[in-house]
Amino acid sequence: MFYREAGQFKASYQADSRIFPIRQDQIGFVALMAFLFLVVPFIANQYWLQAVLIPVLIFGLAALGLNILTGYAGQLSLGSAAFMAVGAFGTYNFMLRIDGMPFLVAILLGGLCAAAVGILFGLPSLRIKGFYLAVATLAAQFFIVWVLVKFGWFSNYSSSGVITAQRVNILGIDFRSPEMKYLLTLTVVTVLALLAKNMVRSSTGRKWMAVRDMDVAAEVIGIRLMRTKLQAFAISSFYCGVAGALYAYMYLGTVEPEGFNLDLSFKILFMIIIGGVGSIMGSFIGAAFIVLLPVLLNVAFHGSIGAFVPADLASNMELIIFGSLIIFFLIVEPHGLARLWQLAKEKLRLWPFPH
Amino acid sequence: MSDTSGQAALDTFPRLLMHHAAVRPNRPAMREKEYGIWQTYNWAEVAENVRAIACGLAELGFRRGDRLAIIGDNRPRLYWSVAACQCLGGIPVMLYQDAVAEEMAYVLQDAEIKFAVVEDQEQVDKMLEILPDVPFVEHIVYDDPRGMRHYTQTMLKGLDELQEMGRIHDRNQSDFLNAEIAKGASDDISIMLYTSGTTGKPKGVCQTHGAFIAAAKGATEFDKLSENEDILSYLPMAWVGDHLFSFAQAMYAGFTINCPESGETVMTDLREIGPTYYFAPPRVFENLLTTVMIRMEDAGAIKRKIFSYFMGVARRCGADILDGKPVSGSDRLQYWLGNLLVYGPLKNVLGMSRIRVAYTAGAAIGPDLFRFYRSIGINLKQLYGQTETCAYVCLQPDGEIKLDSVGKPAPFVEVKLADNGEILVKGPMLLKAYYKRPDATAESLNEDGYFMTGDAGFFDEDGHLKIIDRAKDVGKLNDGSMFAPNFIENKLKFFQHVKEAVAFGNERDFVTAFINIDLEAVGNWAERKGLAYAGYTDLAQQDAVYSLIREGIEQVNADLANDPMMSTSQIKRFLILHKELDADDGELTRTRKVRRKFIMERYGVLIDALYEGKQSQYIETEVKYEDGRAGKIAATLRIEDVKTFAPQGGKQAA
Amino acid sequence: MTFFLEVLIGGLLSGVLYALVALGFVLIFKASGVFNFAQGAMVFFAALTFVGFTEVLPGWTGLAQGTAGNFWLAFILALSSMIVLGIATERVVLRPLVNQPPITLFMVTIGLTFFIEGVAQGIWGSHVRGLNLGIEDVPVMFLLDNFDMIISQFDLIAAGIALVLFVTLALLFQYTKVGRALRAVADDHQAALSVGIPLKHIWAIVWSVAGFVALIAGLIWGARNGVQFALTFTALKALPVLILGGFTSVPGAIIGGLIIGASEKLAEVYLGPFVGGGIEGWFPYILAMLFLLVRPEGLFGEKHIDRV
Amino acid sequence: MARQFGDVVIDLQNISLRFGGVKALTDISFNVVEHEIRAIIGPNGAGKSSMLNVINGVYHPQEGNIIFRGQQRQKMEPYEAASQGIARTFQNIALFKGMSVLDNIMTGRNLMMKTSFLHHMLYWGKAQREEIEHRKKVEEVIDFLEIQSIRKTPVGRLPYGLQKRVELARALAAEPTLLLLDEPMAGMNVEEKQDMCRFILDVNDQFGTTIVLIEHDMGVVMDISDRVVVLDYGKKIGDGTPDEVKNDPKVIDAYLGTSH
Repeated sequence: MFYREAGQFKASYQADSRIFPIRQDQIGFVALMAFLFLVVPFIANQYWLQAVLIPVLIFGLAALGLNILTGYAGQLSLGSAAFMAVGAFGTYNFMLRIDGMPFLVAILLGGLCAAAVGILFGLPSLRIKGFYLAVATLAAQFFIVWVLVKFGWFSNYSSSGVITAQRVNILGIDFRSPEMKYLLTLTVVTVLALLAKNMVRSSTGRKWMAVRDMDVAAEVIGIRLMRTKLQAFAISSFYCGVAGALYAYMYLGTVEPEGFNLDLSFKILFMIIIGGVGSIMGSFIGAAFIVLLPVLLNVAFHGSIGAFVPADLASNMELIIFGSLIIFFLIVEPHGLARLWQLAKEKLRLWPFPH
Repeated sequence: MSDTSGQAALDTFPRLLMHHAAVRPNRPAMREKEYGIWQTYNWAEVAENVRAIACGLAELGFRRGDRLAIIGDNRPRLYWSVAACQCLGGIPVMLYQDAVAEEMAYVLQDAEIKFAVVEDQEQVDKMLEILPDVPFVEHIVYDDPRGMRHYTQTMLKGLDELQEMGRIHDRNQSDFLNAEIAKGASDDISIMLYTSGTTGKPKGVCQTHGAFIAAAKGATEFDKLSENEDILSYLPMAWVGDHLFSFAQAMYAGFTINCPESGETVMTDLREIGPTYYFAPPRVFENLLTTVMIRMEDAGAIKRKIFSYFMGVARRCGADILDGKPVSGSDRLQYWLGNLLVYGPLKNVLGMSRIRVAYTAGAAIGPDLFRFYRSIGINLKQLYGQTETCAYVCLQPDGEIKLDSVGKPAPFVEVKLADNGEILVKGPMLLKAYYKRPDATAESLNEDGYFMTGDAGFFDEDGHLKIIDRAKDVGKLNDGSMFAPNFIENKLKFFQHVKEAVAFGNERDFVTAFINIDLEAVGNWAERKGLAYAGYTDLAQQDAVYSLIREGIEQVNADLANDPMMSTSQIKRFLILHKELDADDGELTRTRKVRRKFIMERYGVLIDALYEGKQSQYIETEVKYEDGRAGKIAATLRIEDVKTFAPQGGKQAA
Repeated sequence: MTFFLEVLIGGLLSGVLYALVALGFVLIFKASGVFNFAQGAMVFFAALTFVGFTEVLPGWTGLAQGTAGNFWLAFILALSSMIVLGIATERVVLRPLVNQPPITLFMVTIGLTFFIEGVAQGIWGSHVRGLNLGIEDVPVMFLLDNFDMIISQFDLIAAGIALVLFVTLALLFQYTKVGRALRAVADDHQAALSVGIPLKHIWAIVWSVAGFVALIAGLIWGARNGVQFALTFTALKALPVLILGGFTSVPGAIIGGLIIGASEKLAEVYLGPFVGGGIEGWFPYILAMLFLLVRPEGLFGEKHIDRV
Repeated sequence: MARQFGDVVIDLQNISLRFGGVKALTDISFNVVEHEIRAIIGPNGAGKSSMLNVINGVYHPQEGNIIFRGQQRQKMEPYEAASQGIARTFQNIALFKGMSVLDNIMTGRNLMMKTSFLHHMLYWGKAQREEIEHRKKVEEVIDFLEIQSIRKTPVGRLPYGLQKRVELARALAAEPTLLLLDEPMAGMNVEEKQDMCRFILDVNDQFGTTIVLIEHDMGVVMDISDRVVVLDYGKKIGDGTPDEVKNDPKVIDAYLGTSH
């Protein structure tokens, strides 16, 4: 309805392969970014920043990581949380053990550690597919958490592996206040999301999707399955790793390996199912959904509805609703909220026509 | 750009081209959707390419005064060839790309063509097929080399190769082309367009640079066109309308023409480009509206309500708002809302958001259709003209739009009416001559130098010209009252289920008609009603369809009864034809005008049946299929009577 | 040596229980191609429902907790609940997803896991409960006296129950009409359909049987470790078993279970001390993964050829 | 029309292929020469697709030699075959369902794209230049196969005939020297078949591509192929020009015997 595309013709391939080919979308995106960077820090309170916006961004990044692997390259993983743990502990150790380590370099290195571990646990993908692979990734989930708990070196010998994030200081600016943490998180996440978008719209992304959609055909046109899958594992794990580092440094402050458990992996998987498998924007929509849903439920059940629902049921409502939503989305809209958004957009572009 | 002509007057197209290349070299002159994007050529590039083609043609032996046949879809390189030919003082002869071989042969022979630039293999094949009949043809240049690898004929040459030759030639003798351009004069013939000829063989209309430049200048100033306009060039290049809008006006005003990717993608391409200036015959607008309505029928109830509500608002005040007439505040608000919710998006989906001026011509446009476009804020206007007048006689001025007139005489044009009502025009845009037909030329121009359009019409009280019919078609019923078949047929055609109609009545007691139903519209209607049918012939003879058409004709009759001059022309009997009238069968011209005489001969038995009071008539007709095969369609056609109305004497015609 | 045997036998016995859970997976996978991650949640649901009924029944019927009447009534009610759950799952969740890629079906069962957990705890509460089947978890005196081996009587009996269950199911599948139909379906869905086997009917039966197996597993595991949320994780124990044994093979599940059970315990005892213990969480997975690299189709799985 | 054939491109010598105990191909030998259109025909289950799979490395025959461009070929994976200029289409369309037509065809050029994912991450600059350069080539293929109007359509939404054409486009985008077509006209109507025939001949003619094709429609095979191999139950029962094969009693037998 608000799209006025007539006259937006493309006279070059650059223009034709833009991230947002429609001018209205470009404007919308720039406006959103301006709002997130310039307005939000001034209007959002502590609670919103720390309990909603920062975790949404961080989980969104982790979900993006998983989406690269699952949504684009078609390899299901149930070990995303473990790769987050590698990123967090990796960053912690680089900060701890190397004097004057810049934080941004440390999270980069932490991410690279996660990528390396990702490649290792991605190796079975060469031989096995589908849920066999999913089960194999559980090995990573359990093994990595166990290693981090059992080997005190990783947590600088703290009890039960808890680490406390060091102070973050970049170019003399202290990132202690929620606003600053939010801005740093937002910057890192925006940059990484952009890089991911670039990858998926070029040859790298096409190879992933080719492997996802039909691996035999992919191989026949010259795509090397092993390389492509491992690359997806590495990049996906890198994203999860960075998300893990941000999770520790920008969100919680102190984390233990057990915090990166299977439940968290599932949560991230749910984000992409609800948000949209194979959609970068969907990762963030899904993260927002999963972060906000308990908040909303909390409000609802401590408010009016709470009086009519037994306490046991209320406290388990989150599980039931999550479960139902997953089932609902997989049956009704396997491509999640992102697809719904896309459909709505299509409708708006065609308005007033139905098709 | 080496413009050696200096300050010389911009009185030929080559000089205009070189002028644009010098003053706005980087402005886009042409775009073509090719390889997925709009390949853009600026004026400097266009000039360079035109030079190359011109020099290449010269190298082939093309000389001043030679004719160059140009056959193909709207492709930049064909437009360039037109310009290149003009540079050399040659005469481009435009041919319809869908012409069958023998039609082509006639024109090629008539114009004594030695050189031809054609689009692709298909056209080359056609040329080669008729080669024995056209001994003059020496060189055929093709634009698209696809599939041409194994053609060994030495007369064939790729346009790329020709341009390469031309570039070398231009480099070696850089003065040659400038000198040729300098030799050009305003009253040189700039183009030959063949009239489709409702009677007899087509005639080559020779127009001068001066004529088309005058027409372009007048139109440009009339509508304040600038170099920033975008136009979509998708109508046949051989049609005078395309030549005026896409070539002459673009060359004069310096705006951009845009060539669609292919016939199937015109609608998408239209939407992408979003032209600011648009020209189409009424049937294009009609098809668009039909699609709009059909698509809207699938919409949900709420959406349909919103749509019809705001379309109501638009009908009430849209045209007035466009014309700048006073409109109440509440209507204005509603229209604004409607624009947000319906008209804006609708125009956008149709690709018409950016249109400043749109014209239609070539046939009468239905008032509902016309009003629809104007009411949603598209400045659609009508113009009137012929090939012989560069399609430039009357234009509707902004703000003075009348549904049933074609506007006021355009700048530089003088219009007067002959005693028999025939429209006579004079001005710089008149043809120089019919090619090799001094007889015809003399016949069409009267002793005062007026061109006799052959159309009958009159001026209303505001000085707007109204067209009734072809002057020669206007006849008399046996009771002596006027019979204007076109007028009746147009009224029938405004009815969405009727595609074509042919009315008879000259020297008869009453009026009868042949009807062609619109297969798409009626088919849709039948589907909604749950009627099964097998193709056109079957659908056309169904009871329900007959009564549908009869209702329409009754409406027309009621309408005619209101007009004192026409009340005797009410249709008494009609039949629905068993086949669609088709240009391939010679029943229509290429511009889809009815060839009355031919039809009267071909379907004489049906006409007799109409007047003899028969209830049905058997007929067998030969047809030509798209692939060139011939076949026969036979059917027994039903003939039905229609209710007529008593004349309403009270209302006086203007 | 005795110690080794003791560990080995202990491992094998718990392996039988892993196999029991894995059996639930295999049944459903064979019949409908669904890798039912919710099998663990079904175990939890079954145990919790059973315990829940034993708690509320005395109030309704007057049969005291611990009496045989209460036990069997609760058992029947729990079994009925499992059947309802199974059929409902098949109807509501899986039928709309027929012909979807297996990975989607897998993910939907993860959602189902959460749903079942939520419902179970929502109805019966989240606190840990004991479950007494009347079998003491004490060493078998005979073995302790004569071989100096500590083998739990409970484990032994549980393994016995499991074995009886295996044998019963095997016999049922071999000799009943439904069993034959089931095997036909497992071989080729299309072919089964074309000879008139009512696929949906079969699926309902299989989900019910899987519910029954889950109930037995839930009772045994629940009696051993308490009825609590952690019962869900029995699924995680069963997964490596499946990878090892193959998703489609009942004997595979049993042998895989035994191998995993034994090797896990042995590794914990002999390898654990060197790396700080707690390795049974991941050891089966690593073992299964390494195995996969050698034989991607599992011990008893069928080799799959990609047709192009 | 004088067409020039060149050297032997691929020479298959005594190829035998088994799956477990099942013999798919038994002792089959034939060669393909440069620029020709070579058809493989035979009843269902004759081993035609297996033959293509052997040529581009999807299957590895247990016995026999493959001489590719004069060199004895070692066990080769499909991607290696692709890098040596072998492209193919599949009997059951094997397009990437989640991508647009354009992206599908772009994947056909993956071997020629040299930038790494690091370039792609940054996109602007080298990666974009490369992307555009290959887009141009792909657009030529799109133009060649006349599928401009569906460029941005997700392949899943296309009718069958167009999907086949897109698959051919993807194979052509790789600029193959040897093109394997597995029943390119299966399931098409007459008009689509004619189009496809024209495209196959055009490819062969314009780019000189050597084509090996499996096809059921005998009329088509006899019309467009230069030489034909006939397989039956995994064995070669005929080889020669269409006319020779048509009159070969063994071939006639096999075809009559299998009610074709």
